[in-house]
Amino acid sequence: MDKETTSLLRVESLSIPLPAGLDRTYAVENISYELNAGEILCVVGESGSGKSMTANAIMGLLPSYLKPSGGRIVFRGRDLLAMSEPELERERGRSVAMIFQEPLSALNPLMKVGEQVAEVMLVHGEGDAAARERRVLELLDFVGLPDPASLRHAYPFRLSGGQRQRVMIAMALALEPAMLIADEPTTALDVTTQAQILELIRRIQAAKGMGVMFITHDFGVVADIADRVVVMERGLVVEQGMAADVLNRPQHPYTRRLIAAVPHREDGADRTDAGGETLLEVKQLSKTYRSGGGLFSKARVVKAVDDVSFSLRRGETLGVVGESGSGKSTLGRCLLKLTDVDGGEIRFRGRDIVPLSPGAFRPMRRHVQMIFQDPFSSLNPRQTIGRILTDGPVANGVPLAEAQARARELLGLVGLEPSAFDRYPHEFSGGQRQRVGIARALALDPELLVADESVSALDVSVQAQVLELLQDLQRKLDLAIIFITHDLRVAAQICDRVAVMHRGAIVECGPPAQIFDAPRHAYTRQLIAAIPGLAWNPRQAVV
Amino acid sequence: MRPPFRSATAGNEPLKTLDFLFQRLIKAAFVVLGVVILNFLLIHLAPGDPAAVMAGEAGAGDEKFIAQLRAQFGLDQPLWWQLVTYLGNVLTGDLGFSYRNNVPVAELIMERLPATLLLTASAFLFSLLLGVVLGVLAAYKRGTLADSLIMTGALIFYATPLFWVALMAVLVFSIHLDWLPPFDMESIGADYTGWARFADIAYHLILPTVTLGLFFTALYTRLTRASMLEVMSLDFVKTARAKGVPKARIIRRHVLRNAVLPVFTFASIQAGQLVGGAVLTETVFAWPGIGRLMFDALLQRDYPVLLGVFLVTAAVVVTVNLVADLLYRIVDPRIEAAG
Amino acid sequence: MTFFRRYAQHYGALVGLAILGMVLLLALLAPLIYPVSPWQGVGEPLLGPFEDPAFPLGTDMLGRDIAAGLAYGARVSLLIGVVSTAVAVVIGVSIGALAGFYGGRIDDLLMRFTEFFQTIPAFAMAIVLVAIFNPTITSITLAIAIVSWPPVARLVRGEFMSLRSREFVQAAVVVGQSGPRIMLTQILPNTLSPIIVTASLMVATAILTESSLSFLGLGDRNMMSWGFMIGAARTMLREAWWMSVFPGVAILVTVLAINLIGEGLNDAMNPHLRGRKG
Amino acid sequence: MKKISRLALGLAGLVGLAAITGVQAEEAKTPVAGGTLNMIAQPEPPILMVGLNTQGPTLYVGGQIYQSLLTYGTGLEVLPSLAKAWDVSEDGLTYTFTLQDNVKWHDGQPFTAEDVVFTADKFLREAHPRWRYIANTYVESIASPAPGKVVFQLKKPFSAFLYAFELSSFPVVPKHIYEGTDYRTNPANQTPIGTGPFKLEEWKRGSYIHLVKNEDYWKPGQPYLDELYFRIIPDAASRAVAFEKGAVDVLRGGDVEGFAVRRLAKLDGVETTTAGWEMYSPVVFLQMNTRKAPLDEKRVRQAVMHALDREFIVKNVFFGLGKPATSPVASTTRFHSQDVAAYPFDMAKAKALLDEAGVKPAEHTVRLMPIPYGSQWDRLAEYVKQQVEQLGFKVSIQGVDPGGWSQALSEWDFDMTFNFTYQYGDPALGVARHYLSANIIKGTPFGNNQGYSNPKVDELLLAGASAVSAEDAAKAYAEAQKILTEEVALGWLYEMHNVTISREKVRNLVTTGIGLNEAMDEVWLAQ
Repeated sequence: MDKETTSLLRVESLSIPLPAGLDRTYAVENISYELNAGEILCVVGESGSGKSMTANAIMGLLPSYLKPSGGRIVFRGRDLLAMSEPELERERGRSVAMIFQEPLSALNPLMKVGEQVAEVMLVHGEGDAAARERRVLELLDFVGLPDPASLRHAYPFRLSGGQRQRVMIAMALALEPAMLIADEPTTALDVTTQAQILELIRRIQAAKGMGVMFITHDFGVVADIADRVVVMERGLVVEQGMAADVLNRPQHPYTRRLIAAVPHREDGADRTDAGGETLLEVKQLSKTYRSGGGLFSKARVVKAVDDVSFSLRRGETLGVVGESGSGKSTLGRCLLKLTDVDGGEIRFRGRDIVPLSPGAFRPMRRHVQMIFQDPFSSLNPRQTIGRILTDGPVANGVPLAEAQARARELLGLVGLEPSAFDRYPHEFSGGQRQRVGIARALALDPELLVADESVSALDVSVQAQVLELLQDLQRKLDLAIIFITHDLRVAAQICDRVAVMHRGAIVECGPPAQIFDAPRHAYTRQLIAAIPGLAWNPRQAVV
Repeated sequence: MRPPFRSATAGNEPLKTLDFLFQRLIKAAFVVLGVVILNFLLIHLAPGDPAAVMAGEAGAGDEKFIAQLRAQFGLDQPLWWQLVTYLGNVLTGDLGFSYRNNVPVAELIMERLPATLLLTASAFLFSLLLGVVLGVLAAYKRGTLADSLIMTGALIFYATPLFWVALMAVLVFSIHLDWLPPFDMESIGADYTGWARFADIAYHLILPTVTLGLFFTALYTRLTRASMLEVMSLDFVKTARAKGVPKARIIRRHVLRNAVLPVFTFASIQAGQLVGGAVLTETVFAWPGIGRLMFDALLQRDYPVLLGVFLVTAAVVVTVNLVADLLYRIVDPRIEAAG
Repeated sequence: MTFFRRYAQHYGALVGLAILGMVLLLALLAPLIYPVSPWQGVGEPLLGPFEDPAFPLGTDMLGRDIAAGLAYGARVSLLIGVVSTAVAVVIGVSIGALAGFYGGRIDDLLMRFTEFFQTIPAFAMAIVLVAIFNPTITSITLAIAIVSWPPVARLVRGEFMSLRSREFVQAAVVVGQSGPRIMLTQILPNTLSPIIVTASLMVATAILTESSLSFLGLGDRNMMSWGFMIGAARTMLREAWWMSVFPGVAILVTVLAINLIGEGLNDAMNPHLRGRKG
Repeated sequence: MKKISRLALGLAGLVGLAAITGVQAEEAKTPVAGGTLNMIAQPEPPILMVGLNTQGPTLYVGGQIYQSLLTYGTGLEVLPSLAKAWDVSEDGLTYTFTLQDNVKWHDGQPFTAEDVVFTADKFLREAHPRWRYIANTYVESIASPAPGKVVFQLKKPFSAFLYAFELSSFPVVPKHIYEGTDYRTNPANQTPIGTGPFKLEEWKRGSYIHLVKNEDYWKPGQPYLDELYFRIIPDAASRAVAFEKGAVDVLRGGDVEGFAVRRLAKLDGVETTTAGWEMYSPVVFLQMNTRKAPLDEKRVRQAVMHALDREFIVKNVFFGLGKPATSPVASTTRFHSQDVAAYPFDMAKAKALLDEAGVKPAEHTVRLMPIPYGSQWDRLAEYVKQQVEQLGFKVSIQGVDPGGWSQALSEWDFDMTFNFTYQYGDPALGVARHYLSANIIKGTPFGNNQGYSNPKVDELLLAGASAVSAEDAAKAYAEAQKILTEEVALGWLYEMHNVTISREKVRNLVTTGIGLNEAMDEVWLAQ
């Protein structure tokens, strides 16, 4: 096979050193892979694997303090690393285009979207104004945006996340480049939107015959779109090959570990007999947000939680699943009285906590605890782990010495070294911090845990460990857990029952088997259909 | 159904703007009222009896004379009643009577206000324009000699007392070089009209403007540079680079507007501070504005004038901020929707 | 990288620290170097710099040593700068914290109150306060504090608002900590860096304000300060330049040094800006 | 009209100022009409109505608009103004004034004896504290027996009475405008109507006051000047620059600070004189509150006087523009006596006096309140502080603004402060008010605020005022001066020399003892 004719891009022994003083010397070290015309190559890896770094190196967009120290990036026979800035400028946008993870921040907030799309053509001297305008309309239509004629005059903030990403894609397609680099383009999007964007990328790739380099951390996405896969770990390429091979017959231990950790519904794992007495009963709970409005204009009213009722027994895990804006997090905040409630009842151990004043509720707080989403912002960076774990008990009247002893005990329980007690959060990794967050919640011996997207920010391998820990603790402590997540796969894996939320309301509730296998509500069906890699079962991979 | 996207015309944005205006006007009125009450109380609770001061200035005065003065200016009334009366009068546009000059305060202020507005407005424009230009230049040429020179200059003027600059400016440009007039707003007795007068005033305006504006120029230079660098690190700049947009165009078309908007906002909030500086500038340059009027009124315990100046200053500052907010809504499309 | 190493990378900040250190040393040692009061005439009036080796910076119209004035003036300038900033920070932090943490009506009320103070030009307000309550070191310090706190309040409010919604604060609510305790132990420590940076710049501004007040004749007459020296000398600017040039340079250099330190602190305390400086 | 020859005061020699003497006599040939004279009003006057405000700048500008019955030469000789002649009866009780003919107010109304009667009997009696005192104490009746004649009938003789008709004491106001109105709020105060050589054209506050020639002025062919501008320049250094740059032609004493006077005097084409202040002859004093310990002790006050080097003050604080004062009565005015207690600079003696009085200075903190009239006064305070601290007292300077100073002094809330007094030509008018125990009243900064009280002094001062013959008056005043200096009723520091600086082209600028307050009807500009 003649590589020079078929390969579009070859990365050869690329190394990019990091500035001194960081935990490793190279961002990427001696990596090589290639991208052929007309294929989708997925570069997959966890955070810090260096997967985005190579993309930036290809585009010549590395920050000034990072300079490749060796290797070549050969694009259509020419080394991009050897090109001057003006030469690169001519290539960017014309023959190589790129889309990014955050579609809002990637668009200039003060420039109309049509203008931003047209600018690609303008700076490359393509067509006259009228031709460019026609092309913009064409492109916006092509990427599936509604009403291109008026949408091109809109500013980015008026568009939804998915629409913005479509604009980015339209921009990338403007000059029909030979190669498209997509850096986690769906990570910030809801699952249904993600499915649409993935579909769009597949479609345009097929239509234009481009080579697409798709960077992601999600094996589900890989399963959906990849022709070939490159797996990266800490700056090194550990495995590459055809998608089917890598997904189903991973060779490298790291790849195997990753695939094993991908959440998936355990067949026949539904626990129908979970739990005992009813601990929590929510009746017709509602919460409305109002914004803006005045004498002349109407306020915007959003029903974040709309007439929600459910109950929860001891030892049971209820999954609350929904997309962003579905009201699932507001529901969690309502249960913890972190926000006011507009109507309904929250009966905890038979007592309605809605009418209680903050002062009256404070003594009850210890029974209902929360595990937060972001392991980086959920721990006070100025306090030691010991302090973080003892603050709660001390506030609830436990003597300090006793609280400290208990804290050390808890550290062991969540799988951390006792020495962690005197250290600060920044000395720990994300997964470890999330363990601290769990320990903090447990320090008060709660009966109910609300976990709000508690594993969403974690890399998949860490996610699996934390989920395991939670399940383990639940069994030991007979906890009731409300598990809020956007990821149906995770909910399916650990929950006894799943409630699907859509625009503030619970549209469907039941055991995972029922939700997955016999969804009754159209929205549930839509949601399930959008799960990336639905057809691929990681549990069947040869691990 | 949800609209395909939030169109600019489909929503109730024009009504929102009305609402915004209405709310801001109420807020502005409230702030001005608050400023007046605050100052009224401050001034009247402070030691220093204006009647005694007036009597002293008149050359003599016995208890009877002081009592007569007190009655004449309503100073014998309880404080709250004085406040209510004052606020009532202010609502009808009556700012009271100057204790010392025996003329209505409004007249006195209106006579002096244009000079200060002229001075502060030109200092504002001067500092903002020059500051932004220098800041952009420094950011564009980051790390070069030009950058270092601009930023060193900015640092120095940021640390130099305004009055000191004024004194030195007079010494150098008026006395030694004899290029610019050291004081006054126009050539007195020359009776210029039309363009000649305009040119004459502009000529007299140069030194005070530059002096008053230099500190703020330094400030805006620093802000603009920092803001430019921050915007240059944002994602959409990377997008633009990925599109193949050359650096100069990125700065011009993408970075500049995004970077300068916050500087403008900050500047509009700071605009009022120029009046404080004007007290010093007007003193050195014999500029017949309200800064000096305020200082004189203060030293003479001419409280109605002092209060009037504060009222007018607050009103002007609040108006400037309001106009800035409205302009901002026009320039930055995001604000409108945010409400 | 540690804070100090990051700070030390900032060349200007080191220079600033060195200068301020010298000024501080001068202020502390003033009574040792110049045991006679700086108000005491000690030489011929109006000696130029180096005319008499005993008075390297010359003397003023009453024969007072300019160098001694500078040394004692450093004490006043730094004292007023630091104390007024401390007071302003206390006021600003209290108001900003309450407004930012509780939000709603309390926030509205406090922010309107803050706006009253922000609408009046700070320097004009300072003049009025000092004049009405007579210029003493206390009234000057308080006046500067009173006009300087609003930006701190706004800064702290913003920080509190954003930190209040941070998860570790929510966590503190969830574990049952009381509001005041959360403000003090959870949020406040996390707002210190921007407060320190702002405060350092406020010290510089306060020194400038004090000198401007003195220039207008609103300084404490018992305290030798740089602004006072310029104010006293300015009418003689053309005849005895040294009387106003040296204190002017002292103000400039000190304020410059403090600004440099502020910049250095800012860079060192906001590590995400790292790499921006050359 | 009788021409007044200038009296050059040798005092100028102290500072090396060239006083303008008879040099002009030969040059001042024929006055030329026309031209604009630029001056400075500092600080900006609050009002130009001289009857309601007698501050320096009001008199300076208002003196061109309003006139009084009499004026006074540089030797304090009585000269005609609106009164062309006057007659005093033998018993000193009847004063008859004959008014000028054909005088018109600026609004065209004729000036009559009724205006003078109204001014003296109604307007000034109500609005003018100094005249009120004179009128109520000495005047029996005021009447106009015939057109053009005004007669003042006194209750008892008052030797200073002829000196009470100067501009600041007796500006004549128009009856037809003020009668029956509230004088202070009369709108005409903003558009002053006088009889003077110039009329108010425009007053741009904060900027300038513009006066123009009164075409109907009662002296035929005068004034020579077309326009006067009084510029408002709040900063002293800027005022000096204004003169240098030719923007103003005349600097009044106090317009620029002492140091600048020296420099400006040396410029080409510039003349200076200290003449024109004889009527006022300001004397600066340290006012020590005799109610407060330790200042209630005479020897402490004496010690303070010995601790102050007044030569140093004149030379270094006021740059030579003055001479040390030795007595309450200025050496330039009548009844000044040399036979007084003297206080040479002598620290040893000062300390000895304290010991003698048994005062332990370290136990006392004395508050010193500088008069807020400019930087030289601040230097004076700093010097006094420095000297008094050398005696062992602690001195704390209280910075105050004019309002605060005026109030603290009026309320007697001070330990030490400075002040200066105008003499008004006769001790009874400008001097006695600071020492009479009857004048220990609150509400004015220009009374006996230090609380000095000595019945013997009261008696002597009243005797001097009522004396019919000058010899009797001089004798009484000399004795009073001796007692006052011995008891240090006030700490006289120095006699101020106010220097008028002008361009050579300005002729006949200073012609009388009230200097620039005099109507400038004879001033002309050489080409």
